[in-house]
Amino acid sequence: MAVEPVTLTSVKAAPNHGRMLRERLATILPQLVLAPSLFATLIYVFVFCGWTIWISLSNSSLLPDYSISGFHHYVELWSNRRWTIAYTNLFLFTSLYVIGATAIGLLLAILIDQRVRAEALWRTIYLYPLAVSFVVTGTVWRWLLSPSTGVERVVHQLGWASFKFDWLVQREMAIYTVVITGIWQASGFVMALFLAGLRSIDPDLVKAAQIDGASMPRIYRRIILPAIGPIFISVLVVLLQFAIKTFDLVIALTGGGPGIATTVPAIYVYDLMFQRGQMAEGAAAAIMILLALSLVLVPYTIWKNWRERREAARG
Amino acid sequence: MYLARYATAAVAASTILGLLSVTAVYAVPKTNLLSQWDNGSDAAAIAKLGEMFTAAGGKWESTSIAGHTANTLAKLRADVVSGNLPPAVQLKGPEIAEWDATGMTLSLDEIARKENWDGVVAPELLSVMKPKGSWVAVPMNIHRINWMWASKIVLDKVGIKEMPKTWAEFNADAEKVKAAGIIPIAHGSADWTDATTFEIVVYGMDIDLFRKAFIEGNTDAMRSPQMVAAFEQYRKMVKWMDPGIAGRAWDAAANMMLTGQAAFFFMGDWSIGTFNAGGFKEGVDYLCGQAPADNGKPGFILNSDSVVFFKQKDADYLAGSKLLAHLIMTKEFQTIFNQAKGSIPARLDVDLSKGFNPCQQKSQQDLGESIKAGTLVRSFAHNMTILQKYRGAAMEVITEFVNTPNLAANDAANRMAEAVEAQQ
Amino acid sequence: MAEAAGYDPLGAAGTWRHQRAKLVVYTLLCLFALYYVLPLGVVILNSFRDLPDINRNGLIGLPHSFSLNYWSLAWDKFCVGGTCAGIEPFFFNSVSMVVPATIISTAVGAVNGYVLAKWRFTGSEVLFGLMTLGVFMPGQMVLLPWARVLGWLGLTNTTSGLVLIHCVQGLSFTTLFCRNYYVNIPDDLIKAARIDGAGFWRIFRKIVLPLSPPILIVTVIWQFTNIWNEFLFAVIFSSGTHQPITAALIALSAGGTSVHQYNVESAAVLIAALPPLLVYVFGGRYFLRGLTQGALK
Amino acid sequence: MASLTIRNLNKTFGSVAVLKGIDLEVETGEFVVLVGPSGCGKSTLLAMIAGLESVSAGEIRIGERIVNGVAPKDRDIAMVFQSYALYPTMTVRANITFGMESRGVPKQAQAEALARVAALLQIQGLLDRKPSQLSGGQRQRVAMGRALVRDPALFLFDEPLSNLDAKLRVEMRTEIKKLYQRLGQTTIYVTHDQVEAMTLASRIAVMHQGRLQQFAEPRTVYDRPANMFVAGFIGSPPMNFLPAQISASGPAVLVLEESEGQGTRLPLPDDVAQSAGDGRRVLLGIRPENLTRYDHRWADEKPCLGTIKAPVEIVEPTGAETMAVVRIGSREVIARYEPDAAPAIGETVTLAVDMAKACLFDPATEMLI
Repeated sequence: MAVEPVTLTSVKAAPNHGRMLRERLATILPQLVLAPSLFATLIYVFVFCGWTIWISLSNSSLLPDYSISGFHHYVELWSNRRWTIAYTNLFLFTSLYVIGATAIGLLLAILIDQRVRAEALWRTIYLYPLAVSFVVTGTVWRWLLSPSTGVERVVHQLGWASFKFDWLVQREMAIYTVVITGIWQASGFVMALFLAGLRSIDPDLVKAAQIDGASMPRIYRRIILPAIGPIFISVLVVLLQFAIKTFDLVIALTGGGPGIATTVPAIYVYDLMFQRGQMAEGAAAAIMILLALSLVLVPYTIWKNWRERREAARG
Repeated sequence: MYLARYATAAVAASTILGLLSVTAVYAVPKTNLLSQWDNGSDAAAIAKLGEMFTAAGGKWESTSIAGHTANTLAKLRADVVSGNLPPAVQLKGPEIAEWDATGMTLSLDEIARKENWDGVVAPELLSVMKPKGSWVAVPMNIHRINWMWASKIVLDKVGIKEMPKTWAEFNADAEKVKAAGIIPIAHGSADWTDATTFEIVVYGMDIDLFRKAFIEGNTDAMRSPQMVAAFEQYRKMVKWMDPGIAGRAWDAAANMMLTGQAAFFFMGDWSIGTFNAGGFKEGVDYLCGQAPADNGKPGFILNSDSVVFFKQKDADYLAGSKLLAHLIMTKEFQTIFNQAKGSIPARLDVDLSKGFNPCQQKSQQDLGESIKAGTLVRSFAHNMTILQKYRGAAMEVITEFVNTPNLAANDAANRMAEAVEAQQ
Repeated sequence: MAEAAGYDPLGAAGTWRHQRAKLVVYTLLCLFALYYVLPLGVVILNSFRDLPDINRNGLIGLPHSFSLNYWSLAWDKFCVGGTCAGIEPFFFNSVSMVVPATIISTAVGAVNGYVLAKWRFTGSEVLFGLMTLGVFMPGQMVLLPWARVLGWLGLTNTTSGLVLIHCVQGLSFTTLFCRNYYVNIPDDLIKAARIDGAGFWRIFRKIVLPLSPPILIVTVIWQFTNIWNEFLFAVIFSSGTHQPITAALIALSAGGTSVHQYNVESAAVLIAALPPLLVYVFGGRYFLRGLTQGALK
Repeated sequence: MASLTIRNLNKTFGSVAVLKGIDLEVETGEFVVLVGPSGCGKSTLLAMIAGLESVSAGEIRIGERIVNGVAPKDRDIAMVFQSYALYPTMTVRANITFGMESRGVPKQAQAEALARVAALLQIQGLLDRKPSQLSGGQRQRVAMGRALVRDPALFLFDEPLSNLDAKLRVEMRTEIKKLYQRLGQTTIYVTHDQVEAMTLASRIAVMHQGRLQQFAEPRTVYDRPANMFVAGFIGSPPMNFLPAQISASGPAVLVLEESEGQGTRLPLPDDVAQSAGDGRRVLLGIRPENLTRYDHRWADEKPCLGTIKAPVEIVEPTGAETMAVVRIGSREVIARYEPDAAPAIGETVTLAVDMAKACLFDPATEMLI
């Protein structure tokens, strides 16, 4: 009887040590697994941003140069006409693009939601632009929109000689061709998001409204659209970040022209940093893009937090 | 037994050592040429260089980056920042001096002395290729910018016997063409094409203005009355273009001239490659002539493509750089490359009588005369003169002028001066 | 049938109104389809027309000539990007970059999403928020920092370098997608498995992964098409014979100082766009399903 | 099989205290039901026993072993979830054997255990189906099977019947009772349904606001609830409460404060009156079944019977019995009638109050006197 406890402890002690370590490891395993991605992403986001801020304050021209020289590149940036055009374009393009893509995407989603035949075909047609590079589609759209090769020429050949569709070459109108093409590319994706939302609505809700005698447009306006409210927010955020990052579309479609009428900030950054050897000013412009982004992101984050807290409060 | 074994081992060892030392002495020349010649005939010309390199026993690789020159320069910067200097890069004009100033470029003086480059290369190029007196770049060709191409069909139809020599003559001829219901000038608008045509105008109207404004970057010259006059002439010309210029590729514009939809076309000699590829013939389908010049002298706006070599740690790449520099300067390559591209060799001692287009032969001849007349200049639009940031700012104003009908010549001149000053 | 469970918004209306409404719906669908299909149609037609036809009749028009030849020329003979081997080598370069990058970023994103949704710890929500910030980084800005990092890692101008970049840049998206999907898996399943003696990895493999196909398909489609079509990094961080397809695509679409062979170029463009197109055509259904089940919330 | 000992257990989420000083001793082979309204902390307590929630303070022992820091899989427990938590991508067979597979039990032993459980729960025919192909009751059986297939120290049930319809719930309740009687395993069972608690438990632990209110046999909890909360929570319809005052002058009586006229007087057992004290204000707690139609014959059988007159406001027949809501003062009180003797609405009835079964509570502390 007296011997037994001794053997028990001695037998147990050895594996206990290894076991404790293993259990410790098991409890922090999730954090360990997350750590490498976290490390990589944080470097990607914060170190790279920090680097750009540093460069924007330096005297870098041809190559990075790390001696700080102050904020004068920001001053120069804002005194540059092309930059103000680019920034104005950004806001004009972004608002039209977001509104247009949302409206068309929603309309398509509602149309497809009417139990149409060959639904998969329609969906594929509307979704495919997202799959093809802008390098390609931008070029093709240039052919289509240019008056000498595109729609205008075809209509002329058909005999309507006074037909005009030359937005691409009109300084004031060219930005709208960028909008048209941008909407063409993104609205299918928006449609998919909305369709996903429409499909997740409780059919009883619509039946109840129909029994209440509401017309279909009214049901959409008062019941269905409010029910997919959160999807609108997702769509907005996705579209906004697309819009602000717009680069290859403009390069392929207008090259920033006619003149400099359709320059956007991303092109400006690229030109200054890489073509013209004005790295610091280019970096300053990149920081301004980030600022524009945060105009979107900060309110979104606040809203999201507020919503999550509200939901948590409701239990 | 022991001895024999030992002997065999010794022989084997010495053989291996011998092999090693052989490879060490005779490095396999390697290179990787970074360029923007990525497509069609350009790519074919570079592929030819690759064949020559391989035939000379080297290992050839090339990286071609399209579109925006910015892509090539971005790639160069990325490589430099990552610490991997590319062995050979297509760079031109002031960029050569800029990158030379970083101290990363490889001096080619030894091979230049051996092959007497100073004696054979066009003198105007020397200061570009030797920014600090030492050869760091190898010129591949000389492009002529101030060409005016004309549609034979249209000129015959309208009754223009001779290519116009001055801007006044040109304006008169253009009016005739317009009266006949044909587009006087074929054009595709982009910043570089708009600037190309404009520099031709400025050069043809006032060569001193060209030197002051576009070579020295003097902003007083940019807002001078002469510049305003040049913008006014340009405005006339823009009105003679069709409304579809924006977004049109330059080769599509060339096609308008070749097929008789338009009369004149201002573009550098690389158009010859396009003409040849389409099977169009000089004297039958199109005519070439020096763009109008009011001083009546032969003139030449020069552009040159060149390759800059960067310092390398790997002996194989050093050997490759020397081999490549040598090959580019051979008459053989200069001939093949320029026949494909429409330009003329950077060496003045190449015979163009065989295999070259008549316009190219004329180009070589005009180059000589222009040097004699003291009218040879480097191209501003093609980045052979002022720094990219000044050039870019000025080009923005020019392309904006073309695309903004109500932008007055006076305002454009002032705006250009201000844009350049803002970058100083 | 799935449809039976849904509602029929038009069903309640009278027959005549019903017919008229259907007509309106299909007319609108067709009009929009035209807007969407037009660019693709133009390129497809051009890839079969000969050059004189295109030059004479314009870039937009029905073919007056027909040949399949340009497709084969584009595949392995056309001169592009400094070689005359067509776009075939570029195509396979892209495949060798896109496939590992897609698989790795999806796999890591799935594990991250699993941790962030099912093994929450103090501060994990904040970390998740920070990770999603990566979605918004403009490419032009991070170009040189990436060059520096690749230089340090010795991955300059290698396919591995591009794979690394696309993985890190894609992580934010994949983590976001997977986390939002996994949040909807009941916690009880995880608890039950823990009581059943399964650990972190076993739960992931046996419980979570078998539930994941919808979201993994969304993630794979998203990553595949984005990486395949990405051109800035593809062009800047590759070299020589390692250049991916987008490098060739730009060469085709950009003006340059050489002659356009629109037919061969159209064929090349179509070949280049084929993989992501196929992914969308065949994965579209699952894409929608994955979205419905909570990829974006 | 093992016992479960919980000492001074606390749980806080941030600044919110969810469990406050829980003490519980469950003996080997006992069936303990944790019952309470939602949010009372019973599920948290169960999760802590399972190891799915960490312990903020206090200790949990399974058998002799303190398991505070032990991972769920090493606690030797089995659990049935409210949602069943069947692995949706696995067959029933795989669901049941998953735990054994995770622990590396040999295939042969797995098959034997599976066969035993399948026979026990009569789910042999379902083994190759997926959970989505099962009915609610079948899912419930599989969930039980997954727990029963092992021989754990402790069974944990987290509201296992709440997702079933009423009829099935009663059936499964009986099944669980049978199983327990057959296996005799130590079981902790969480529910908010007091009927389940009464029918299944060998002891009931009533919880409210993070505290243990009473831990005793079902009969005790029902007859002698420790406080007004327990009294109101256990039993349906709930116990009635009427304010009253003890009068010990003469035979002990309880004077209702809010009855018609000058206070109804109800007889009180002397010992109760003495222990409570003369003149003390109390709350009288009386269950509906002890408040019913007055019958003269009872006067002899029930020594401590009082009567109250009250008007009937609502009559609710339930089949086996009829509930009458009568008004006493400002309060609505529920009385129980035989269906054939049910009163009519508006009628003033005389109710018999069985004071032997009455409970008295302190109005301030709400504790049983």
